[in-house]
Amino acid sequence: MNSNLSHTEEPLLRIEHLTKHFVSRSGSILRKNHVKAVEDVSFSIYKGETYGLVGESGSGKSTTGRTLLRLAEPTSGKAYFEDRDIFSLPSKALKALRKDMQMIFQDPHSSLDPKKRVGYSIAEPMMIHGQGTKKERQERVFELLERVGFTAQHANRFPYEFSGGQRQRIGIAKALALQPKLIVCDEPVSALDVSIQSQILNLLIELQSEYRLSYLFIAHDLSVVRHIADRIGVMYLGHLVEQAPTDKLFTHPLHPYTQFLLSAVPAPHPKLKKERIILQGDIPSPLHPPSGCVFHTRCPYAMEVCKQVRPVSLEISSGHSVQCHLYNDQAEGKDF
Amino acid sequence: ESTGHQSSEQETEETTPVSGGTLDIAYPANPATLDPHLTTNQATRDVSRNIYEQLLTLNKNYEVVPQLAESYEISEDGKTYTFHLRQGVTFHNGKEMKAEDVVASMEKWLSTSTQGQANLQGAQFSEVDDYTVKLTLEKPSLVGSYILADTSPFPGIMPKEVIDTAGPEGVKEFIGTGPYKLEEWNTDQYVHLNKFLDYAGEETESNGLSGKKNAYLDEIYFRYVTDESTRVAGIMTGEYDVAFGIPFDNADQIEGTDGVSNYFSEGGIVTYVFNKKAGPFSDQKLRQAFNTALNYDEALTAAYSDSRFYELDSSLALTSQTDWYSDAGAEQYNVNDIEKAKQLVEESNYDGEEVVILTTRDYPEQYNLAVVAQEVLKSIGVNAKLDVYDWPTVQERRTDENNFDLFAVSFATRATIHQYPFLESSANYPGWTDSPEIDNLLGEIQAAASIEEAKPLVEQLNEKNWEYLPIIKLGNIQNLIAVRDNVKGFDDLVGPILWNVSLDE
Amino acid sequence: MAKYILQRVLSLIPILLVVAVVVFLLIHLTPGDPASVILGDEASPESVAELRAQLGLDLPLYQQFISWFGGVLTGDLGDSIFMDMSVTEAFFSRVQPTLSLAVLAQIIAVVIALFMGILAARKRGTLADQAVMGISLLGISVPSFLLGLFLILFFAVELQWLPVAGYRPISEGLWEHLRYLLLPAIALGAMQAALIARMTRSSLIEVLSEQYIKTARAKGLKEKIVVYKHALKNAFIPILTVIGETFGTLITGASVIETVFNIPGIGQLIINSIERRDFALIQGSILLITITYVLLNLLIDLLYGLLDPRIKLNRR
Amino acid sequence: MISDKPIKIPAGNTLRRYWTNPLLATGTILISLVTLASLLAPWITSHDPLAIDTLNRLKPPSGEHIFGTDNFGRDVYARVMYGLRVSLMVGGAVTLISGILGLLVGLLSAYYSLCDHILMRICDGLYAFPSILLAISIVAIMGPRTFNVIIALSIVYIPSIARIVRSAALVIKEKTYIEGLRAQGAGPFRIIGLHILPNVLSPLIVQASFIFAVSILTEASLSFLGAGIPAPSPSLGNLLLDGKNVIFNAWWMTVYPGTCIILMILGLNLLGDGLRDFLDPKTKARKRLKKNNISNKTGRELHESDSTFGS
Amino acid sequence: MSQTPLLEVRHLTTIFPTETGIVKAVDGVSFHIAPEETVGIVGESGCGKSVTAESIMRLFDEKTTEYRGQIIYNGVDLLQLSEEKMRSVRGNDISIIFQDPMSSLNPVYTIGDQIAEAIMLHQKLGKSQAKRKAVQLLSLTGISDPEERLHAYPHELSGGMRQRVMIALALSCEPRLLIADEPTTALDVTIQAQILELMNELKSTLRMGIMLITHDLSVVAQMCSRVIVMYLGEVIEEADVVTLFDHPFHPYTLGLLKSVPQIEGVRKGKLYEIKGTVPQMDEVSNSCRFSPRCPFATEICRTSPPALEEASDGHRVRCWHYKEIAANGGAEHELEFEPY
Ligand SMILES: Nc1ncnc2c1ncn2[C@@H]1O[C@H](COP(=O)(O)OP(=O)(O)OP(=O)(O)O)[C@@H](O)[C@H]1O
Ligand SMILES: Nc1ncnc2c1ncn2[C@@H]1O[C@H](COP(=O)(O)OP(=O)(O)OP(=O)(O)O)[C@@H](O)[C@H]1O
Ligand SMILES: [Mg+2]
Ligand SMILES: [Mg+2]
Repeated sequence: MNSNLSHTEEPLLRIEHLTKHFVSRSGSILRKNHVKAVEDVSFSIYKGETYGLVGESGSGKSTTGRTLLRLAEPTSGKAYFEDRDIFSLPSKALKALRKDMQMIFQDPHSSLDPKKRVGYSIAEPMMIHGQGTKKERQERVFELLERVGFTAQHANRFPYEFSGGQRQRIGIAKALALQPKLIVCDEPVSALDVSIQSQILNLLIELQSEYRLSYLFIAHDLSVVRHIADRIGVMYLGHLVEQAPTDKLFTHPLHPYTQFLLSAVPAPHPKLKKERIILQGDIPSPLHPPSGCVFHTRCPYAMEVCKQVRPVSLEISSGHSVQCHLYNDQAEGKDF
Repeated sequence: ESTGHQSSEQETEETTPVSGGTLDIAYPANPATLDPHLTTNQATRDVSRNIYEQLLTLNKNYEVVPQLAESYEISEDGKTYTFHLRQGVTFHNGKEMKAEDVVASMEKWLSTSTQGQANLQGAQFSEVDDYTVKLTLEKPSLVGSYILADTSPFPGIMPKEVIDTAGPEGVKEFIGTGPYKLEEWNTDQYVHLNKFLDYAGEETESNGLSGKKNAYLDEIYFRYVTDESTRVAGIMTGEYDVAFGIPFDNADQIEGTDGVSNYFSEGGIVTYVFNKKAGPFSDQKLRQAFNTALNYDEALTAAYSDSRFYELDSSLALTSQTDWYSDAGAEQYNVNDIEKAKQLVEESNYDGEEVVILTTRDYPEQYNLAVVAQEVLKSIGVNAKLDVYDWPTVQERRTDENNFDLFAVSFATRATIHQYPFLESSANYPGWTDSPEIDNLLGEIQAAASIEEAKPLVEQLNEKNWEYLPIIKLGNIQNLIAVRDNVKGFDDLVGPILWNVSLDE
Repeated sequence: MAKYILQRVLSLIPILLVVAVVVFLLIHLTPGDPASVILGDEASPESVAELRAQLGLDLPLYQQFISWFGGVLTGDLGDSIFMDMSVTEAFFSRVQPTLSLAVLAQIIAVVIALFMGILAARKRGTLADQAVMGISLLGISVPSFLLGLFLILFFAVELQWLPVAGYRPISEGLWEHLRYLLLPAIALGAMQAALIARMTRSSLIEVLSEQYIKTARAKGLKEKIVVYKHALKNAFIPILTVIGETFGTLITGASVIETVFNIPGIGQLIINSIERRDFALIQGSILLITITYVLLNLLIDLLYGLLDPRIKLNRR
Repeated sequence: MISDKPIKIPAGNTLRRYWTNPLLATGTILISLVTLASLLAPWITSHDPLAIDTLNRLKPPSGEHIFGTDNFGRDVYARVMYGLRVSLMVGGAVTLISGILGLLVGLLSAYYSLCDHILMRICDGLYAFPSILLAISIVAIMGPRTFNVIIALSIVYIPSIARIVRSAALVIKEKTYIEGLRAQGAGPFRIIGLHILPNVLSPLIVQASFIFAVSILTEASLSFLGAGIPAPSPSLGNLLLDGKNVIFNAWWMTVYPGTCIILMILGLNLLGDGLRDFLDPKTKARKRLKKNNISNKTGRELHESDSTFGS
Repeated sequence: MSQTPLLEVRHLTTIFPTETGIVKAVDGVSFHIAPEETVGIVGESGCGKSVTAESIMRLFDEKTTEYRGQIIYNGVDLLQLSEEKMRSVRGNDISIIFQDPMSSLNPVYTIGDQIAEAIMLHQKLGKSQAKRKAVQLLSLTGISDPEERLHAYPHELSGGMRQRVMIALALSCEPRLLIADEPTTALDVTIQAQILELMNELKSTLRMGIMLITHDLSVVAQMCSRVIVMYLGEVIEEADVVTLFDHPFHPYTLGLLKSVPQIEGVRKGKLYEIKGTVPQMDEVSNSCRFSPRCPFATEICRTSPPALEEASDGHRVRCWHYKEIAANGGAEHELEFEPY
């Protein structure tokens, strides 16, 4: 982490113009409503890198992750893992791909089958993919359990015998079982106590350096993302409004929304009573997103153009891009 | 012995009946139709006999007497009957009854009545004048007049125009000449009868179904109450004045309740019917084995609770039907000898097939007898099972000889032996009696010139019946009717007679 | 809303088709036919066959089905063989007693059950709670025909407070009407009452542990207001579901109760029609019952919407 | 907020938890007694439940016939014991058949939306269909065999099981671990069979115990309407019906089978209620709290709740 | 303490009986809140924060719950009040806001009804007056077109709006003390900022004391003047906010502060971990409750429970070793801040 990766190599995962609309049947069978959960999102993740995705609830972070794993079918867009086109893989190849991409979920309580011993849950991915003999799988389960800080005996316990943080560690072991290259972490620590959260974060970081894993790390807690991510994408109402290396984003946030977001985080020390700018209003409904720039309804700098024209992504400096009309000139000049 | 007797002492102090009032009757089954020509159903008979009258009817000794006919003559050769109609008889719709109505009614009855077709071969009714009707037959019949006086399906006389509009399910309007007219029929709930004010009946003394009909009551309600316990509870609390179909086990209960008494009516004969066409009982020996093993008392007690409600008697006719009574063949009756029965099984062709006893819980007596039969058969090493269905299913299933071997059923009293459907092969009654001897005997009786001449034949018929065993006649039975004490003059002959009933206020 | 209702009503069509086929086959494959019922026990097979032919019952089944269902599609359910009226008329002539019975039974059940359920929920774990739950268990354990008979024996025969059986339409006076319906309604409602009481209790217990109940208490409201105003309305949805479901089993229940108490309602009509194989009437009644059932459920779903503003009427 | 501490539940605890649940214990004992009595009937009584002795009909309870005799002079005690057996058999078989088929229908419709549309429409139709007609017809078409009564009742109860299973499965289906399995490439068989199925078993079992009780009652009602277990087999329904006709003069024919049916159904209902408490994770949480003094989440989780009782 | 406290909690113990034994969810907690003061209560999940809050309002079922100690408000012990008197305190003198704004509002009544209900109850106003007041309250909390919102059902509002409604409801009778039980946990950062801002404003306009329960130390840092740290039902440290952040004495507080990733300053490679998980109560009944996880634990910690000691003026701590930790550990605990 925090290593200055030079992205000379090909990205592990490349997402181009990903769009996902849900059909919502509220109202009647006759008229379908589209929930525009993800709109034209593009980013890449490199090997050994952590890409953080932040944004308010409902901004489409989880949907992005789920679509990548083909848990939801994309509306349009492309995604390449290594050089495999994720969205057009036939089911057999898809199954093979799934060995390389795993997921860790937010809620440790519902992410393990309560009726199955944790050893079974950890071994199940291997069973699905027909890996190893029973004996080998057992060995691997023990190995994994030890790697996340348990002993082999824990394999015979049921999930309810574990606390939330412990379950989250089991979830990690399960995700590691197939030796994936990329793990989508959907808010893996949001449900945990502060003192447990640090245990999990440390574990994730250790594992990354050990196995050269890549993470797509979804979270709404900015300090956590700042801690773990190399690059960060900020989402607002389905749009990736800003994308930058972590330090750059925190020191020079460009998009007004990012600025507000950072300002909203309370300072961690009483002496740092910072002058906060409070963002007014709520995030609009993704059923009827605003025209033009989706943020213009809450943006104090909104101009006439923002209401009509959707801003395009502008690369302001290397690796730092933003979707905002305020920077139209600067992008042209590229002098930021 | 009289046909009915009321067990209370009310008959001793006879007072003049009061006119007026409403009689509420709890009756177990709703009639499928009120057209008396169509059906042998008792529910139909019991209601429609108040609405319709016949040319001929029965007195309490089961003798044929004229009713709507003033008189009638039978020609020497027995092939022509001439009926002189009573004049001034009006239908409930106000129209006077004329010969055309009678002819139309009788023709319609003939076309549906199994009895009529079987016993009045080639019968032809014709109008002589407005008040005279002639019936011609191909062959003379000793039982002809009895058939015409049949109680169900009975040839009630109705207006011609009503008959002209009748469909396959019978007439649509129920108009007769009887003492009560139909006010309203609310299917499954009640039949409401009203006094027919223009009733022109006979003036002779009431006797059985004949004679004077007083119609004291203003209204009669037949209320259809299917649940026995509810009928019993209802008569006990006075909700009803008369309740039919009282379970025999409740007789003492009724007797012990103030204000209600039991009334026993002639219930006809009760029988086991064998399937003689197919299956184990097509073997006469096995039928005899069952009959020999049977303990009649036990069977009848199971069905009718105690000896008050049945009478052991081997004859096909009731003791009161002197013309037809005969105890010939009684040595086969109630033998109750298991050993001999087992021997008979040995002699028969029976080799362990399962005997199917078809029955229904809709009629508890039938069911109880079926249960007894099963036990009896078991005791002589015959393997038997019960097939219990609802009544319509039983009715349909028993038309197929492969569906059953035995069922128990009772038959309402008939004026002649011929009217029982189980004797003649041509009747095709389930069980399919196929005995040329019995058919011959029935034919000879019909052809006999007089009752006296027929007497020995009747004896032979009874004898033959007990040998061939188309059925087993278990005995004569009583129906149990509960009557409130304020109901006076209740009588019964093959069904209730209500036109002389009055209510004390 | 209107669209939603339309949608639900349209969903009737497949249900009705399923029911129509099933009921038709069931009835027609069942032995027994109206001809032999009309002609009586001793009728000859020939005359039965003749009447069958005249009634059109000897046609191949599919022909009978087509002619019947064709009629159904045009709204004509056919004519009853035994009742000398159309099926629709026959059905509606019997609706009133069953409706009265069902409504009264349901009212009795709901009133008793709510009372008991609330009591049990509020006094959870106490003797009162256990007593209520015990009684409601008993309520589920006694066959209704037996309960009906006991009620007759005690209230009608022994005490003579109420009539044994029968029915008086409302036109003969409300009191008379109710007098005759009271016992059967109790017998019919007992099971429902037990089920609803249990549901009330558990649902209320669940709701009483909700956060907004704490909020209500934190406002300083009286416990009574908390329970009756804030909790009950929320607890009512699962109760309503049970009420709706018990309506579904009502016809079987009514068949038994109407037989015991001799009430000329739909239950009795169906039983009697089965007994005499009044084909068109059975088929028609069942279709009408199905429609009623679906509409009732629709009504209940609409009620959900009234009770709980969160429920948008587009589930399913 | 999730407390972060391991929770240990000793293995033997489950059994103790079972027997310390008063509902469950009482229900189990009642049902065991009833079952035992019915199984041991041939040894407990020397009377044949079918042997008729019409000369001794309707005799009140005595030393010879401790429950008296019925209208055929049959021993009521023997009949009640055998009746229990028949009723238990019918209830058990109906529960089993409708349980398995209902489970299948419920799972399929929860997982495949096409199945859902078709199967649930059929279930709706069945639900609105008077069970009595179904039973009478099936018995009339296929013959009055105990088996056919079982079939008829099973069909009647499939929809109610299917609904319960379906709604439980829909909840499970949304759980993250199911999504996780899909993410790992698990097929529908694995997901439905190995993961959804075990998790819908508790509501299924609870509903099944209710169906068990109700089917015994319905059989009794069917007997009353003439479509139940074919007599003379002594089902409790048949016995009650026999008794009903002579209720004025032979109370013992109603009271004994009546008491038995009530006890049995009481037992089954207690068992059902008890199982619900026992299987409900929320009550598990409560018990856990007792063990550990401190527990998860807020107080609201601690409240016992019984889930739907639907019928 | 210059002012007389608004509320003083003395040795509050809340006991829940369960079938196998009693649960002391809150065990001998003492603290006080002055008027216009915001006191923060922090601690891990399940440590008894909510139970403390609800005990002050006496919201538990009193047939089964036992309270010990005293809660002095306005000179009277709330625990001694009759139920009826207590009802007039609830919502009137002391109000509470819960964590989850969705489940805290009754879903079947409009928010207008729910606010007006409390006003009508305590201020004896008529319905229309109460509604008018409700409108005022809603606009006070920054809700736009409040007249219209009055007729909205809770589910029609967003989380932030609902929490504003909850605040309006809590403020309806101008309470002297507002208990806020994790009021922003369920909300997004931008909304959280709005709500915290609002509470701060209202505190000064309405001059009330606030008891703010949270597990988020940053929130405490921004909002509170004094902090109480709880662990397993006990208060383990109490200090004014700056002291607590700069010189925490208790190892748990220390660990907590160190294990949070920082939003500012240098990103460190590895976070501090408090080892292990919260133990069960019976495991620590005769010891310091933090000892199983404490890096400083010695024999004494495992054999006898420490008392809450006054380490310096207004700084209380429950630890056998706080002096040593203050001497070296405290110094080690330095956070580098780069002003933003
Ligand atoms: N299966 C679905 N059907 C319809 N709409 C959906 C579905 N899943 C998500 N959405 C909608 O898509 C939008 C984005 O949801 P998503 O879960 O991706 O947000 P998120 O950023 O992960 O939020 P959170 O922080 O709350 O997890 C939301 O408005 C959500 O309501
Ligand atoms: N009604 C109750 N009966 C029994 N135990 C209870 C009850 N309410 C709470 N508890 C227990 O008391 C302890 C303290 O709970 P409390 O809700 O106060 O924790 P908290 O600090 O508010 O946690 P969180 O941050 O999760 O809200 C917990 O172990 C809880 O299980
Ligand atoms: Mg998400
Ligand atoms: Mg809390």
